[in-house]
Amino acid sequence: QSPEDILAAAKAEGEVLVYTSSPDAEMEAKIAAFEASFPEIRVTHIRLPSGQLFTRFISEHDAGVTQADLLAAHSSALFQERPELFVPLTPENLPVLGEQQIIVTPENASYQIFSNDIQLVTYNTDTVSQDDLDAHLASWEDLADPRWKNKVALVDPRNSANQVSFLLNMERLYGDEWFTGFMANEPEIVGTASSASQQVAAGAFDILVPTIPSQSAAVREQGAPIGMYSPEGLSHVTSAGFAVPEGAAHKNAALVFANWLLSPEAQVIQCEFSGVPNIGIEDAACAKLLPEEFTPARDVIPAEDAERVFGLVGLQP
Amino acid sequence: MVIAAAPAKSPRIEITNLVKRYRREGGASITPVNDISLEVAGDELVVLLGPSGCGKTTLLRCVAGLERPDEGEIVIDGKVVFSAKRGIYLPAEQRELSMVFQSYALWPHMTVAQNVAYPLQSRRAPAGDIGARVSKVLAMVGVAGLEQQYPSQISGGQQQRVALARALVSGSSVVLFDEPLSNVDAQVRAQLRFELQSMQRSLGFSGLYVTHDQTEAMELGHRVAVLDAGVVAALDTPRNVYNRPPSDYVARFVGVANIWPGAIAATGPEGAMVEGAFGRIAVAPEGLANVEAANGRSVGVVTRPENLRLSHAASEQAEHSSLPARVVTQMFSGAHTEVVVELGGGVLATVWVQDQSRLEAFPAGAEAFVTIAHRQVVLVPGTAP
Amino acid sequence: MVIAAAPAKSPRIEITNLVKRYRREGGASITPVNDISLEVAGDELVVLLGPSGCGKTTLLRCVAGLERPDEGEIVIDGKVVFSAKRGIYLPAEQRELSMVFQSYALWPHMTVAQNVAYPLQSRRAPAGDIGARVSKVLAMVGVAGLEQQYPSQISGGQQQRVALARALVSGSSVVLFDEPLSNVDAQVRAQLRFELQSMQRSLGFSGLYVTHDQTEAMELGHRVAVLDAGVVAALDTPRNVYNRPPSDYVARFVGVANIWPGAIAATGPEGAMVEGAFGRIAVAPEGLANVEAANGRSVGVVTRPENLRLSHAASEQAEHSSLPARVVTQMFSGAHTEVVVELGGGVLATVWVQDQSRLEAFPAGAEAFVTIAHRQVVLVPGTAP
Amino acid sequence: MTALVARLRPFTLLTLLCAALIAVLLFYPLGRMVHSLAFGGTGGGFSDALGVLTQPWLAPVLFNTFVIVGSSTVLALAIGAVMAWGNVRTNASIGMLGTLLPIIPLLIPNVALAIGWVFLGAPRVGFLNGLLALLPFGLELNIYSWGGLIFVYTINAVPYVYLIVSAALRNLDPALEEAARINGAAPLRILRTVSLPAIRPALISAALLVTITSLGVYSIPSVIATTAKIDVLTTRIVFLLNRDFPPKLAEAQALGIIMLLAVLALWWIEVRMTRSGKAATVGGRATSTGVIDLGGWKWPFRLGSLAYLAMTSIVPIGALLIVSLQPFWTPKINWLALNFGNYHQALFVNRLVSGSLGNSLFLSGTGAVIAMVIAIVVAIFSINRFGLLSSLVDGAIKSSAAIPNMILAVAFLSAFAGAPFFLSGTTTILLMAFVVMYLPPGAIAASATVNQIGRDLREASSIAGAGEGRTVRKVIVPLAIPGFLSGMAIVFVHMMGDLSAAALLSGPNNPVVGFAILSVWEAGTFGVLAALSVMLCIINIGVIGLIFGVGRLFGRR
Ligand SMILES: Nc1ncnc2c1ncn2[C@@H]1O[C@H](COP(=O)(O)OP(=O)(O)OP(=O)(O)O)[C@@H](O)[C@H]1O
Ligand SMILES: Nc1ncnc2c1ncn2[C@@H]1O[C@H](COP(=O)(O)OP(=O)(O)OP(=O)(O)O)[C@@H](O)[C@H]1O
Ligand SMILES: [Mg+2]
Ligand SMILES: [Mg+2]
Repeated sequence: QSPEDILAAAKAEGEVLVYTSSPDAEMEAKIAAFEASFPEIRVTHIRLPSGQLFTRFISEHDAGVTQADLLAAHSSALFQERPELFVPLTPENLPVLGEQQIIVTPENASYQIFSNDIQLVTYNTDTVSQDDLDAHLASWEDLADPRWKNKVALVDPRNSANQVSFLLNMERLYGDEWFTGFMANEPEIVGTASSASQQVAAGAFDILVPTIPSQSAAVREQGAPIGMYSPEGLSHVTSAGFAVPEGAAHKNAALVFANWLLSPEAQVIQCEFSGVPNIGIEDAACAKLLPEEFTPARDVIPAEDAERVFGLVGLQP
Repeated sequence: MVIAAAPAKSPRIEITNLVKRYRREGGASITPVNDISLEVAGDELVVLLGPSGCGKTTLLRCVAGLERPDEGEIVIDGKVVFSAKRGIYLPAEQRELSMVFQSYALWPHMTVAQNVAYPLQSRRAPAGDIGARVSKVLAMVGVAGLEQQYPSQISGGQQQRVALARALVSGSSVVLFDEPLSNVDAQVRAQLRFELQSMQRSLGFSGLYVTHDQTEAMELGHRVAVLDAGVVAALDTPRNVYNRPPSDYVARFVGVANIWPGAIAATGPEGAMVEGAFGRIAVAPEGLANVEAANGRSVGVVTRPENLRLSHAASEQAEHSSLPARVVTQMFSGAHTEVVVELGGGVLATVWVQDQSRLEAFPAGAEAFVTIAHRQVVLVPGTAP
Repeated sequence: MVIAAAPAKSPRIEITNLVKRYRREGGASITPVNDISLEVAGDELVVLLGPSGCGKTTLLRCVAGLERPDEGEIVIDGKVVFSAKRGIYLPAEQRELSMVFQSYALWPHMTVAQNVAYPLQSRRAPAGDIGARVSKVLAMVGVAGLEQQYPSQISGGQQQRVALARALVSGSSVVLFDEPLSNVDAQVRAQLRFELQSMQRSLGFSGLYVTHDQTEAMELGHRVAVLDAGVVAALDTPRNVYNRPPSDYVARFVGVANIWPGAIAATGPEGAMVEGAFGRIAVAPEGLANVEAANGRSVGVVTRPENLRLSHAASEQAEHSSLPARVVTQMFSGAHTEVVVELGGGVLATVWVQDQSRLEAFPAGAEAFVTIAHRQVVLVPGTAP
Repeated sequence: MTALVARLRPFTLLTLLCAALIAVLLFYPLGRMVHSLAFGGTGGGFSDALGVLTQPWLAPVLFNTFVIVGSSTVLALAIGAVMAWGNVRTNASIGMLGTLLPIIPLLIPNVALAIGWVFLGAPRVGFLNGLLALLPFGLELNIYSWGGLIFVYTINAVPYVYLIVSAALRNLDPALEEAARINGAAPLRILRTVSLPAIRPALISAALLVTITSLGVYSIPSVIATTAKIDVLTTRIVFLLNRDFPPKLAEAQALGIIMLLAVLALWWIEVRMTRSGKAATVGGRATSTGVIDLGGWKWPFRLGSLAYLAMTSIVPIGALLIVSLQPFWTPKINWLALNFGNYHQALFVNRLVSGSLGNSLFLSGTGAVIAMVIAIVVAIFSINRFGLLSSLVDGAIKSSAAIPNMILAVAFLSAFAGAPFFLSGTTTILLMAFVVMYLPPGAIAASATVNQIGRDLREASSIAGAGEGRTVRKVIVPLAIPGFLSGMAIVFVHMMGDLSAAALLSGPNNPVVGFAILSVWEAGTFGVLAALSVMLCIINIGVIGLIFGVGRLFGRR
């Protein structure tokens, strides 16, 4: 099947249903651009948190239906655990793989990464000065600095593997002792990063870790006193990937849309909504690129590891 | 052309060996209907008399189909509506009878008129008729004008009459009355008794009628059933039950009775002579029907207070017995004055005196004679001393 | 040392010019208590008689403090508990009286014993006493043994007696009874009347007592108040109200009365002679108390059925009047048989015959004389013809 | 045979139909899920489920849940019952205000209620703390605490109690209270010894309702309990389902079964209580319609309940309103900067208008009606029959509340998404799930009122020749309408605020409001969430007002 065949078939199919965990606004912007280029293909989407997205997909799969033509999630756990459910992605069916330089590569061929995020510190620009940051948060290790006692919030790692991965990396870099110092700062545990960033804006705490820019994009846009800051020592990168289910009704259209998602046009839109592109690209909109050295977040984490770090931050597993 | 319905040959209601038990709080069990058999003929009204708690309401509820009896059989209009053996149990709404509830059971969310119209509507009477029939029956029970009131806005007696109207409006052939007039005044009660009788004559219905009012029982009942703890203690015409009670229980329960313990001293063709602490008393033969007339047999002597006469001298007439007595107290109660006297051996007797002018002659403490005709004395079996 | 309390000098209950209005559904207004004034002395029981819906319950509720009257004043034990003018309104819980509700109002979630113990508990009787007092009063009303039952598990009459027990247990000095015995049988009723009287003698309480039972009214009431649509139509001792009713309304309401329209034909020191369609009847002077004894004045002639005698010949005695009559019907009602006769001009009269043996002589259609002594005739004001 | 046919009266048929519906909607999906867990796929579902019991976190989680749900239930019962009594049975009533105000917390989506209280009571930055800081005592509220959590659970629960208890009190024969007054009981004693005990079954129903809703609440603990480091069952279940792939369904279900046991125990008590006949019913001897005069207590009582109502409805709504007008949440209110930006955002950017509002109203309206019809039919059926069938159906529709909604949604997907139904993403599957998930509160409310109708009133109707259907239409429903409407209101509001069913079941073309809430909560701002909540609250008030308004037409007694 040549790319032309796929495109022709896609136009015949005429539509794609995407299960995505991206914010609505971002998704709508992408769809608008895509439909402008491919007026024959209509894209609809359902937005869900990654966990529920997978649950929904897998339950439907078990019931014998495949609604989604494309999954686009901020976790690759499903793709890693059940690669057999997805169409292997190759330069043949996804030409962009051959055309562009893919920065973060997937664990297997069942999916591709289309967006990355570097985990940062969210801070309140009213109560934390640049000097504070320089003096007390030069490196991630400084989260244990007494400057942040009662001022730091940690996103509940029990909600997502990305957070666990972050803590595991902190453990790897700084050892158990670092946690003793960090816990002495009595970090507040907060439910979700996006709600906690607003509490940062309100002044409930000074800094919040680990966060990615999209989680506070909306409040920052409203002019809230919030900044993002990247300490030294760990570039922990979380990724979003897509995959095309084997049984998808509009497989070709899905492939066309997936292919487009990795195109420079789509990646620029991606940048506008925060997120770091996964192809080599030079564009004013995409000022932020991945550093030379970074640590990809793990989406599949053994239970023992997870339980160990929960214990380190004083949580029941 | 109207063809007159053939008169019902079988009884309207046939109750056979009915038993109903309840479980009391605490585990004990109680049998308010204990093997009762009773037949009610077409257009007959049987009055149920009995002390409070003896099972009258329970019996009615069994007949109505509101309670599932434990044993026995009930046949209404030839149709078996309940049979323990054959496992038949027809629910209340299919038995086509009416009932006046002791608790009224008026629907609080319906006006008086709506309450009364309900049975007609659910039995699908032509809609045009309903209004007129409701007004008619409400007028009959004397609450015309209250049509638009809700039950909480009318008095207790008015509510009770609405409940009665609701039971009568549909003209069922079987009507169960559970103390339907207990909360209305004597005058209205008399009036309603009259209406019930004339309704029965014109429409015809059979029924069981529970009441605690003697007059009601005597006047309305074609027959009276006296219940004693779930068992029928007497079942006969009012007159027979009153005049010839089979037991002291029945005598005491129907009307007011003096019952003196004694023993038969002599028997003969003109009756018997009974002796007791109170003295000697002659009994006519018809008074012996319910006892074994053998000498020495202990009996209860039943006299009615309205048949006793107070006098200063003993009666000379042969059929009269005169017993010496002392007046204990007088109690005015309208139509008569109740005089309680003490006979020999401390036996008390109640005498009703109608002529108030004679009362002055018998103040408390006065000596007197109590006189009774031998035809007005009835014997009931006595308990062993 | 115990100092005997001084006997209450003022009346226990003083009701002055009380008015209570209700608004009917539809907008009409009704005045069930219309300017009533009434005093109840210490340890006096006043019986309220009146047709259903005349305002008895409403009056009781006003006294109890459950209803706020529109006008007037109520004083209990010298304390003003309600005064429209002075804006005083003491709520029920502060009036320290007891009441038997017409609807019983037993608490469904409490056992019989708990229901009866409640007044003691809320009046803080010593806990040790409560059990004994509850048992005692339950035994008195004849429902001992039902202590642990819930109200839904006992019969209607039993419930009513529990309600009575609850009102009596705390020994309040004022007790309001709203048809407390309507659902119990005659025998128990007589028994309870007796208990009430002896309780009143030993403990002493004043009260208002609503009943539809003549005997109850006559025996229990120190005085009887007959209500007519919110107004007191008569207030006197039972004997006076019965013997000398001030109006035909009262005569008709207390006991059974024959009331014949007539006009005074002649008056003299021995009384008066009244003429009407029924014939001529002599009235003794005491029968004239409630009418203006002037010739030609139209009056109602009141006679009681128990005072009329049926005979085949007219009486010869001077004080007797004999009226020719024809028997219409006989109705057996226990202690007496009711004979309805037609006098002259189609006027009906009810005669009670006690001696059943005499009834055969007066079958329906028979000609007879109705005889009455002039002392047993009372005149009431007649309506203009 | 004829006997059997005779017994299958129309109403019984209707009930069997409802039972069948429940069986299809509840037992079929759950059965399938359990089956596939145990035998399908990875297998070993049962041993996984058992594994939960040995987890070290289980005991503390159960303890926390017990303490929070238990104490908030007790508090809510006390507050709700006393307020209902004051408003329905005494002269301290505050009229319409008293009917609507207490249920306001019910009308605010749970997320928003929790966040509203974070706005108010967060340490340092809560609005109330800002006010308290002006006082000299150095008081500070901390919503992230046991007290705060129980407080929010309580005010969330009070409306349920209020609705059920006030419906029951409206039917209470005033003579019972009058008898207590005559016997010298002061108002509070009447409340304690007569009014409340006489409606004990309604109180138990309210407790059951509150317990199952509180057990199932996720938004409140997820907003408050995480920071307070208090784990409860629902947050734990969400961890199990969402953190890893594959979701730990078996374990989550095991927790669900623990909840189920608690609910079944309460349900059993409810059934026993209501059948004993030891509680007040609407009787056939009508008495007065009087209310209790509280005398000197009238004004203190009024002020107290007004204060409570202000505290629990006006204050949090005020906080939501302020935040909805702020560009972003800040305790320093800049009155000049307030604007409607968030409303614009909520309405036009977050798809609230693009059909989801209409969809939600339609689904919740239809769903509430269907659920209430089933609830009412089952409730009426089980007052007359004490058979196994009625118990089974009654128990099933009430205890299904114990199954976490997420799990139910998954079960629905596996049962109905594919062959032979192919309902995936349709409005039908969503409606079915709504009915099953939110039927229990309706069922509890329905049986609470139906049980209050005196037996003699039903019997009188049968005697009058009315079949079961007629008795239901003419006697039971008119008398029970206040309770039915309360149940309907509760069900409707639940459906409007649903987050879990929608997430898994709705398709791209039938979004519901829950979607909007979810996505704003996930990635939006508090301001938009507040705006959304304020609007939802207004819509809910409108609908509830309508429901009660219609009820008033029928409710004439
Ligand atoms: N809440 C109310 N609203 C309107 N009218 C009422 C109300 N309560 C009673 N009434 C009317 O007031 C009148 C008097 O009622 P009340 O209950 O005092 O009568 P009663 O004398 O006790 O009668 P009964 O012997 O039947 O119990 C009746 O006509 C009744 O219809
Ligand atoms: N549901 C029940 N559970 C247990 N016992 C009951 C129940 N209903 C009635 N009883 C008992 O059964 C007996 C008969 O009751 P029933 O109501 O038939 O009496 P009744 O003859 O109608 O009395 P009354 O004249 O007082 O109305 C009573 O002793 C009562 O306590
Ligand atoms: Mg009875
Ligand atoms: Mg009355």
